[in-house]
Amino acid sequence: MSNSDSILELVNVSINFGGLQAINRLSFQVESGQIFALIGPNGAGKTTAINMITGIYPPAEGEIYFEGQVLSGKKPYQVTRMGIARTFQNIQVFQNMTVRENVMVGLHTRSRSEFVRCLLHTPMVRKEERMIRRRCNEILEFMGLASKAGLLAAGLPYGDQKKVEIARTLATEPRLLLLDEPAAGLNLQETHEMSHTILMIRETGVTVLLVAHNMDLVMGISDTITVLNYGEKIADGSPAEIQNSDKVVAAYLGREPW
Amino acid sequence: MDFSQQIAQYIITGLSIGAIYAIVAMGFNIIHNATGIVNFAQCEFISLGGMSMYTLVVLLKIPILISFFISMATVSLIGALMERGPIRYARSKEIIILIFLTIGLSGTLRGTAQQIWGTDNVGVPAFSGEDPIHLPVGATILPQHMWVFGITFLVMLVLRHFFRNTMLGKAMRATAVNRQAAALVGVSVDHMVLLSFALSGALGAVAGMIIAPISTTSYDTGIMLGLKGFAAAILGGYGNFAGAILGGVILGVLESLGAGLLSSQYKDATAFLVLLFVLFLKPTGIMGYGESERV
Amino acid sequence: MENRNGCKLVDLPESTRRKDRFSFTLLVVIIVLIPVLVESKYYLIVLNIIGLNTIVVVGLNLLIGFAGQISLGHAAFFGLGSYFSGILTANYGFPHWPAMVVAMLATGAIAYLIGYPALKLRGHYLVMATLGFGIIINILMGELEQFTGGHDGLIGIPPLSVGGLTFDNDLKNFYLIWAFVFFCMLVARNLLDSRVGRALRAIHGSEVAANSLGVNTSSYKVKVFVLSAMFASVSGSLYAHYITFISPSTYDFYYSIQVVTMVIVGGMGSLWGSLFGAAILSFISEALHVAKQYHIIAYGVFLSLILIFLPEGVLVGIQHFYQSKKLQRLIAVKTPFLLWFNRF
Amino acid sequence: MKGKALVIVAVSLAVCFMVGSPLCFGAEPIKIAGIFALTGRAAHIGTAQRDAVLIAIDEVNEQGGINGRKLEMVMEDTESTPTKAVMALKKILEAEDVAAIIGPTLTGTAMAMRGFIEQEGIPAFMHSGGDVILKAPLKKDDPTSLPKWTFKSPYKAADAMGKICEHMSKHGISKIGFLYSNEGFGKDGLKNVKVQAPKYGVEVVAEEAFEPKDVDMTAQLTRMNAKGVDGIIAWTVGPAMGIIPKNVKQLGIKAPLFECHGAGDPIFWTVAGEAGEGVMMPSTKIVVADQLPDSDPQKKKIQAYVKAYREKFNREPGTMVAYGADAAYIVVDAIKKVGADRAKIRDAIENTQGYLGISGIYNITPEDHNGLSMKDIVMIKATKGGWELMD
Repeated sequence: MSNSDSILELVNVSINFGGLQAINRLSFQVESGQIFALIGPNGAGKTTAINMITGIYPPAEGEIYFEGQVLSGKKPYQVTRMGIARTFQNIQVFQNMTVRENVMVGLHTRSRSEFVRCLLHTPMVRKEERMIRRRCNEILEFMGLASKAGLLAAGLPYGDQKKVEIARTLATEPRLLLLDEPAAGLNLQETHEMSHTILMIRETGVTVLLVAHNMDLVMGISDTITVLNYGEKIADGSPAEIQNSDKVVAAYLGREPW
Repeated sequence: MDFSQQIAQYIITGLSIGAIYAIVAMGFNIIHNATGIVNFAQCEFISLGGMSMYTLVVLLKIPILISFFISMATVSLIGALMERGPIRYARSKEIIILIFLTIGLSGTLRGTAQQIWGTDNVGVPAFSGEDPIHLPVGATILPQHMWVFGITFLVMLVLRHFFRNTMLGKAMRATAVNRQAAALVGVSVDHMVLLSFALSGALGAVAGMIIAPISTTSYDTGIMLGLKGFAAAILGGYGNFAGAILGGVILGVLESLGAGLLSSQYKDATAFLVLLFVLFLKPTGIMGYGESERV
Repeated sequence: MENRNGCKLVDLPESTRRKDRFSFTLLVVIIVLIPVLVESKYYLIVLNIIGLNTIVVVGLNLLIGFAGQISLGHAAFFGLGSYFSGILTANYGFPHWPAMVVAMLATGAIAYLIGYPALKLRGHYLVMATLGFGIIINILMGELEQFTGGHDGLIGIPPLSVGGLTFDNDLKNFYLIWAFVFFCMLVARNLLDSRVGRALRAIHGSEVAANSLGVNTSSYKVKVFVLSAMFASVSGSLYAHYITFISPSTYDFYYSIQVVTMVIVGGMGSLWGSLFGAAILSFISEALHVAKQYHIIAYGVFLSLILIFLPEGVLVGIQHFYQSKKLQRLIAVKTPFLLWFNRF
Repeated sequence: MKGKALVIVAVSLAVCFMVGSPLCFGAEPIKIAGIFALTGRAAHIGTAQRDAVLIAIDEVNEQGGINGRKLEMVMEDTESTPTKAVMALKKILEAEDVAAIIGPTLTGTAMAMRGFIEQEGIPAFMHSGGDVILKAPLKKDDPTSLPKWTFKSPYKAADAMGKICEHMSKHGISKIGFLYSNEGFGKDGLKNVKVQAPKYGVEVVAEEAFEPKDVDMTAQLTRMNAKGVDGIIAWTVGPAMGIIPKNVKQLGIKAPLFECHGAGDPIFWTVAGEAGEGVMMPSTKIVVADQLPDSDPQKKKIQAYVKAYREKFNREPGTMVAYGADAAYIVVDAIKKVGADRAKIRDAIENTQGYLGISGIYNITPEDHNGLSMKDIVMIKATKGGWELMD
């Protein structure tokens, strides 16, 4: 069923909330190693699509495949363990923890010790703790957060909180990273840094699916773009193709082109 | 007495207890809607209502009708003072802290009531005689039960009108849904919270006063009623007024039927067990809406 | 139920482990020294009750303060520990240590059965479900007379013993109970300082984000609920063997409320706060008896004042107070006491 | 910041209070511990008993004390919970040199304290209702290990129940319903009725329970009535003793209503109101003192006590008061005889014979640490806001 080059494939996926058709028969494929962008006006169903992929909402119909395996029906933590990680549109940093600890939670899937072992602090736990701390430091270094590692996440500026979220997802060692509005609320300088970060992440071999509103960011770094409106796909193609699509302009401006 | 008459009696009994639970539940709901907390001092409002009715009617010989309104006003003043003082000055607005603050305040009120009135249970005369009324279904009921039904129903109508049709009521609902947005459109959130405490104080007092002639009253009568009222509010869907009525009635009838048909020793256990099962099947109560988490 | 202020203490990077070791050593020193200083059986029983409450509160804090889930039914688990231990030893002549383990496992199993559906509930609904469960268990303690002795209580529970040493007075029980306190706190600290502990705190911070980072949140919530029930059960067993008589009124919902109050007063999410919360409230409720008939009012006022002015918990609250610049200017010289205090 | 300082001051004050033990002056008084449920669910009984004991002690002190030594009561509150009761006990034993203990109020608290009292070896006169305090062995495997130091003043519930059943069989009542509050006292009654009723040819056809704080018992009564009972016994001392007569009246139940030996109390009328008319109960003689025949040896003593109680508290004493008073008087009497030595006091109490108490004539023996019998109980009927002596 699934294409061997594509890391993620949606086939005729639909979902509705109390009669409102949020996503209608959506299909697309994300090629491995790409930066793939999902764009569209407010309420187009972009975040809903991400929520379905990550298992927060099960799709009403249709199938989702990740590396050839069926995703639909899996719980979020299972999806993550398969190699997909995500960030959130409304920041969901653990406010009650430090930056380092936030990232350490991300390493949860990379360690095994369960309740009883942790209670007794067995040698295995200690060994894992050392591994977690080492990995954590590497990631903090990579994201440029090393100097802020000991600070409480709640006190960080918005841009840094976004970085913490991304660092945390990288810790799960995903093969596919879903970024929900990574540039929302960032200023020009920060947006620029964010593009750089995303490109760097792609360099490490991670496929990136980007949901965004901000055209500058998307057009600058995406390989492929899919445009949603009212839960349906209205266009896809390269950034250049999308920029020239009448339908897309119409969707964003809300009227027929003249 | 044949079986159908027994059943009728169980249901009538259940309804009359349920009406009390319902009115208590509405008191819980009002404060929940304005602040998101569970106000455990609601239990004390019930006791205070009953005891102040006793003081006015039995000790000071003031007519029942006048006493009723004086008690209501007094307890709602206590509710308002509670909000103006401790609740407002609490440094943390975290829900769990405020809930336990109300537990602390409730202890203070209960201790004070014990010092004022002593520990004995006292009776309060019924509003209109004690001659039982025989219903056509074969059940009997006291005139005071009719007052309980009537007043609960009236309270429901008044609250319904207040929240639907008056500006103030609408402002309170707006506060409940979204504080910031309500403040932005000019609703004084402060006043709404104050009002909700005063209103629930009045409701607690009403519950305490109408049940006192049936159950007698003391400085700590409110604890059990309050607990059941809270259970009724949760069962119906916390914050929902129709749910409070439904929850109260279901709980009351369950207890009564449980005692009459199953086992009177386990009647409370049965009621709570049913409550648990309802929650496990419908985690937001019978009429509650899901609190969806925005991601 | 965010924890905004109490978070400072829960951070346990490498350096705090050393401070922690210091605190644990200090605890041992205090435990060993107290009986030398305190001879009164009354003060010993107060300290023993504080110890028993601490065990329950530490377990409960794992649930409330760290995982952010509330339970108003812990009196039931405390009681189940007492009753399982009591019934097995007094009625069936079971050896007491194995009985205690059986009690712990059985309580854990019951906690799992109730926790599995209950922890799907949120906020006040979870409060009500646990409250209702506690009441049901309390009713059963009174009704299942052939096992529990009903409302007359269960008599003749033997004291615990090790080898030839029987824990049959306040002093011996002091060492026993506080050894358990020490062990329970150590174990709780271990848990918090591990991937599981971080996952629990993550659930408190944002359940959906924790889930999306690979934490099986629903399973963890149930597991920590079971764990905290087991803590309560151990404490309940120790109580039964210490007082040697148990009856249902000890395990009513007032006790559930009391232990949650201790968690909050001590500071949600603060391990050492649990000890302080249990100690302060158990002690104050006794000390206020000097106010004669007004002690209930005094306790209510005391509790309200703490919650109004020190919502982050007494330990953290006082710590903040001592660390505040204003005060440091005021004292100018850091006293040894301050130095000691800051080590927590 | 100010707030925090306030709290710290409050805490330190509390600690100071705690450390500074009560200051005592004067020639060494003899101390007696009074442990009552002054707060919590049994506060209404505990406070009445405290008052009763205070009168007895004041009386002795007004007469110049015992051998020139005044009596002093050291009071503690059990908060109606077993754990707190044990703590209160240890606190008193530790801080004061008390000769004897009076109290506690509730059976549950008494059971929790019992073991420690026996261990310590201090005479304790309790006024809790449950017979189990005296009957239950201290060691599970040794049925003869009955308490040595523990006594109790209220009638054995068995005797009170026997009295009711005797009355019923005399008046041709044979099928009864038993309604009890679902806690220690009520359950104790249930056990007793099952033993006593058959002795008098009375059959219990319905057993129903209610929770102590319930506000309505019509469901239980309806079910009971449907079984065709011709008599009802209600066993409770809470507010329910007023609610039940109201419910009986509401349902138009014709079967006569009997209540327990705690109901003969002025509270009965304040909670039951007019509906209380005609309810019967076993009682101590205290509530019908004036109706007793002059030949009754207790009459004068009871009348004197009632007068003292009225003067001091400006209200009518009830049955609970009598129990509290008797415990105090017997202990005081023993001290008068043998001084403040604990073991001697215990022996003196155990040898109390023919003691004219308010609840009855106490004949305490090593086998019977209560000493009252069915003869001391009278049946009374609630009539016109007061009590009428029956039979």
